[in-house]
Amino acid sequence: MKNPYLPIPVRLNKVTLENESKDLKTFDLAFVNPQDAKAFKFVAGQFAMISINGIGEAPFGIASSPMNGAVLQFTVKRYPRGVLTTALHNLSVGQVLGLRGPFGNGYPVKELESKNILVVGGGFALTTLRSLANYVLHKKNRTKFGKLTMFVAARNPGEMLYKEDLEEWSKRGDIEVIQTIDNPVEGWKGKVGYAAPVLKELAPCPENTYAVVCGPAIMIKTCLFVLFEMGFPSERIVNSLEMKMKCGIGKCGRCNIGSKYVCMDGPVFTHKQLQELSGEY
Amino acid sequence: MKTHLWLLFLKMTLKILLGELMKTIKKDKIAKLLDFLADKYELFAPTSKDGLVVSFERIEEGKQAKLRFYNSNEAPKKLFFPQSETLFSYSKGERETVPEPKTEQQRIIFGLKPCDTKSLSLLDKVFDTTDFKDPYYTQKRVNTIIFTLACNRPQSSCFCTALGLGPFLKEGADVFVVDLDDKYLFEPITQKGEDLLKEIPGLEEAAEKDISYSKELADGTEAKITTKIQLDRLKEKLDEIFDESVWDEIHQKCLGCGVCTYLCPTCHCFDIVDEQVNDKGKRIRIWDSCMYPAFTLEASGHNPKPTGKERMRQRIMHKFNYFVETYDEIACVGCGRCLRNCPACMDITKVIEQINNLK
Amino acid sequence: MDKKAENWEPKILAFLCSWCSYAGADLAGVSRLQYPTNIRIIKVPCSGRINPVFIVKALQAGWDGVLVSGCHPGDCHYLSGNYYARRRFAILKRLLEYAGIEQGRVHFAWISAGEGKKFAKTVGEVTEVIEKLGPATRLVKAELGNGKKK
Amino acid sequence: MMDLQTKLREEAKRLLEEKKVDVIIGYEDGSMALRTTPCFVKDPRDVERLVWNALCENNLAKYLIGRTDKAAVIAKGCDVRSIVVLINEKQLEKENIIIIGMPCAGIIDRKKIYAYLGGADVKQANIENGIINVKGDGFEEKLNVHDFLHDSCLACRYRNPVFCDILVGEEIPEVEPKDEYGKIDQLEEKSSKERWQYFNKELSKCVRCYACRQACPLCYCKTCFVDQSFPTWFGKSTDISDTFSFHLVRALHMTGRCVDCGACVRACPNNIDLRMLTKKIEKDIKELFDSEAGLSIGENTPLASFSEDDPQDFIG
Repeated sequence: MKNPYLPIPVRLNKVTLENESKDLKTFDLAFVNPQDAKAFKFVAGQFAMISINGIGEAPFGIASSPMNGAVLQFTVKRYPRGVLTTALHNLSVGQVLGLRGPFGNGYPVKELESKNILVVGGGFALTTLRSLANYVLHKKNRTKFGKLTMFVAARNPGEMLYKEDLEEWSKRGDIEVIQTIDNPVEGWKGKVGYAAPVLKELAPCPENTYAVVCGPAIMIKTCLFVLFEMGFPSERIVNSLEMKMKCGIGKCGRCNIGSKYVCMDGPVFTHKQLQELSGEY
Repeated sequence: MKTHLWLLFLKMTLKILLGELMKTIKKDKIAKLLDFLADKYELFAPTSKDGLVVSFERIEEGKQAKLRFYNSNEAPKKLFFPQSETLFSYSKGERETVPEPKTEQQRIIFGLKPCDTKSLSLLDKVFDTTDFKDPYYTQKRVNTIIFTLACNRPQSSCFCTALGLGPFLKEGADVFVVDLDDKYLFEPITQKGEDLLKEIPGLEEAAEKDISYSKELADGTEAKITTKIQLDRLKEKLDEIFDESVWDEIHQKCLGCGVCTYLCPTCHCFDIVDEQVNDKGKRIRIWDSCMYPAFTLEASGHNPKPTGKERMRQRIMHKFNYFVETYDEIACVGCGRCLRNCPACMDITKVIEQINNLK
Repeated sequence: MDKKAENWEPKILAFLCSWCSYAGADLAGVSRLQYPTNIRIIKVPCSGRINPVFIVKALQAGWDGVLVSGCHPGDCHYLSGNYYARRRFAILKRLLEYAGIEQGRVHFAWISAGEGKKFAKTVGEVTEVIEKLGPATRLVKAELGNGKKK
Repeated sequence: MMDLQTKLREEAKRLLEEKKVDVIIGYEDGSMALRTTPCFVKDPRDVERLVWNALCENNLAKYLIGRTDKAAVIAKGCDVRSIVVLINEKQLEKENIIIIGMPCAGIIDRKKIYAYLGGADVKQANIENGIINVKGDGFEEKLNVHDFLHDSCLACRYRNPVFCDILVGEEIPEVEPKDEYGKIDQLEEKSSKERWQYFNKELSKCVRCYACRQACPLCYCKTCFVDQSFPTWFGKSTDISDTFSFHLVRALHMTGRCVDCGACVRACPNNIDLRMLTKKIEKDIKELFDSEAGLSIGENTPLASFSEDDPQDFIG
């Protein structure tokens, strides 16, 4: 019987500081055992439980592309009261961590095929969105999907995640990247303004398009208004949620919203599904 | 509910089929029977240190068992889902030592009440799933034979019948035992139970009158449980009133302790924590309670269930709505432990009544 | 006592106030006074900083003894920190002993910055008492795997 | 007591009708025999729900903490003392509450009745003139209430509220408790090892449900030390050392504040006698610092005050 509580060992290969506030780091994890790497198949939008012995375990969305199985990336925000996030940020390269997963449903990539995708991401919620974008952009997949638009908002350029990716994407012809920051900064080439008004100005066309929205609560709320105004139906707006979890496999009982467990039925929900659930998240 | 009818049918068929397999033993010989079982199996039975508080514990000798009892204070779920359980241990350094949960010796639990027996089939739905089987729980389930003791001493706080269950419910039992005043009646329910009964020496064939007396007792006991709960539209009602202010009233007197959830035979929420002493550590799972603020508190400080209101609602909804939605059964067996032990005398049946009475 | 007893050396945790007792320990050092090496020091701003939970935690973590030391009454850098601490310790000491922690596991002393000798002497005495008591077992969180299970 | 109950209802009705308060926090009959349950009466027509008898065991001061409305609370002598501590610790504004004080001759410990009856299920209970009539399947007994009081009530010196806005009925004579610290004195006589074993046995019954803490009106910390995760002071499992440490530190946090209302003991589902810890500290506080908690508004808490000549013979 496979024991779902046992973590598999992964080695910390690289740590990248992502932002100027220094509370966001991306961790590159490589499987210690090659057979684990082979067995670990995931869909963009899924998450895994990362643990450090003696400290504990917590769920994080996978930020790397499913097409690149050798390395898993996680971008983690350190919270002053977060025991594990703090410990993670203090790790040095070479240390071995535990990993369980992948868990959750992931983005509905099959459903997204042949559709246009509008990705709306804010702050550090870009993690699984980046996984999705890189999945779609992969040469084996790109033709399956329609137009891909990345709309990324951050407080200031220093808080913009995955700068390398954004730059690379900008150079490509098969993805449109729009970046916005809250206030003007010298040398900034992107848009200026909060996410919602800039999105409105952009006026994305809802036809044959899915909107995938992740970000701070207030940003999601305001952007949803805009999307509704544009005519996006709620079943074609996709959100990914975060919740405190312990088991990740629908048993420990704490990540439920109504009768749905975020760890099993989520973390990805359409806005329509969310409207039918209680607001307890 | 469909499953209930189906089970009823199954029960009836079994009864007819197994009628002649029923056995009895005189009361003065029961200790000997337990001795026999304790010899071959890890035997658990109701015991009491002070003569009042009953608890299911491992016994070595039959005379330690206290078979005339209301019910144990703590639910026997702890025998399958202990309050603290090691998931794996490790030593410092890179590689973990991760022992698989060990296969234990075959166990017998003797004297489980029908409500608690039923609770195990509810816990099975959570832990014994096809996608992620919980090895720690299921291992213990597979290794355990259950002798359910019909309940002919319901308490005033019991309400199993209100949930469509009953003091003589056989669901989940391997052997069903009835106290017939001067003897015990044994009815095998599963093949495991039947095989085991064949092993036990000193059992006599049950007489027709034993079986009819047992039925008489069943009817008499059921009639003693008078609490009623309106279940017809409860799930829908709970959906409708999720945002109503009634929850402000319901949770008012709740103190926010974990008595109800820790003593509940169906509550199964847990936490996973690491504990380390020097260079040796283990990851353990421990009971947790939705009544605690930290249950859903996130590292960022955000808490989706920030006050007692949301937490109380979660507990009621989980039992009478969410669980029904997911598994088509109510996650309550009417054992009454939460009523009896709540420091504020919160009565879950009254809460349901209050909800049902809402317009 | 268990098999460890042969080579056992007591481990003693000392909480020293930074203004007096820590300076006292320093003086003992620079004066090259001899005292047992069983002691590990945590410097705290004031004896008033010591939360009883620190001491309970130290015992639970397996320290064989705890020494708490601060400025003499009247000498507190913060004027009254040690007076408050004194009341707290009076209750704590009585409660611990009442609850079955052996007398002599937890010690208190006033040691000033000039009392290097007293520091060395106190450490010597404390170590001796705890050596006589043997390794701590009560309240100690058992080695994993030996812990009591419910 | 019936008489007091009628008076109580009248007072409650008046307070609500005159809109002096938004809510009356009191007791009503519980759904089981031998139980009352806290109730919150907002409508003057509902005051008939309120009861007052020797089963009113909860310390309702707990429900005052964090309220934003104006509340009147029904409080026994011990409950009032805990309210006084809460006021002194700035957890309550005296102006926002009305204390309806009840002289109290003691509360029934239902577990003592269960024990007396050999664990029988009590289906009905009535109290009249100090006699409780209990009925169940095949038995009926008349018991003297005084023989079944809580241990904390037997040790009570403040049967009348030390302070209240409304006193219901007349003060009753105070009684000098017999052998107030009897069990503690006995335990102190024993050897260190025996004491250790006693507490080990007692505390190993703990399931960490925190009912003791939640029922205690003076456990109001936003985050209890045992729930802190950064650092984690003590483990959360039922390891006896963790459980023991939790109870030790909780008792220490009660130093000079505990009013011995017994709420913790009543809340415990496993009958752990937590007063063996808190009462011991209360005894030491009285002996060392001549202090008792919750007797007057503005009083000093012993651990938040000091005297230059406090005893220090234990310090080297």
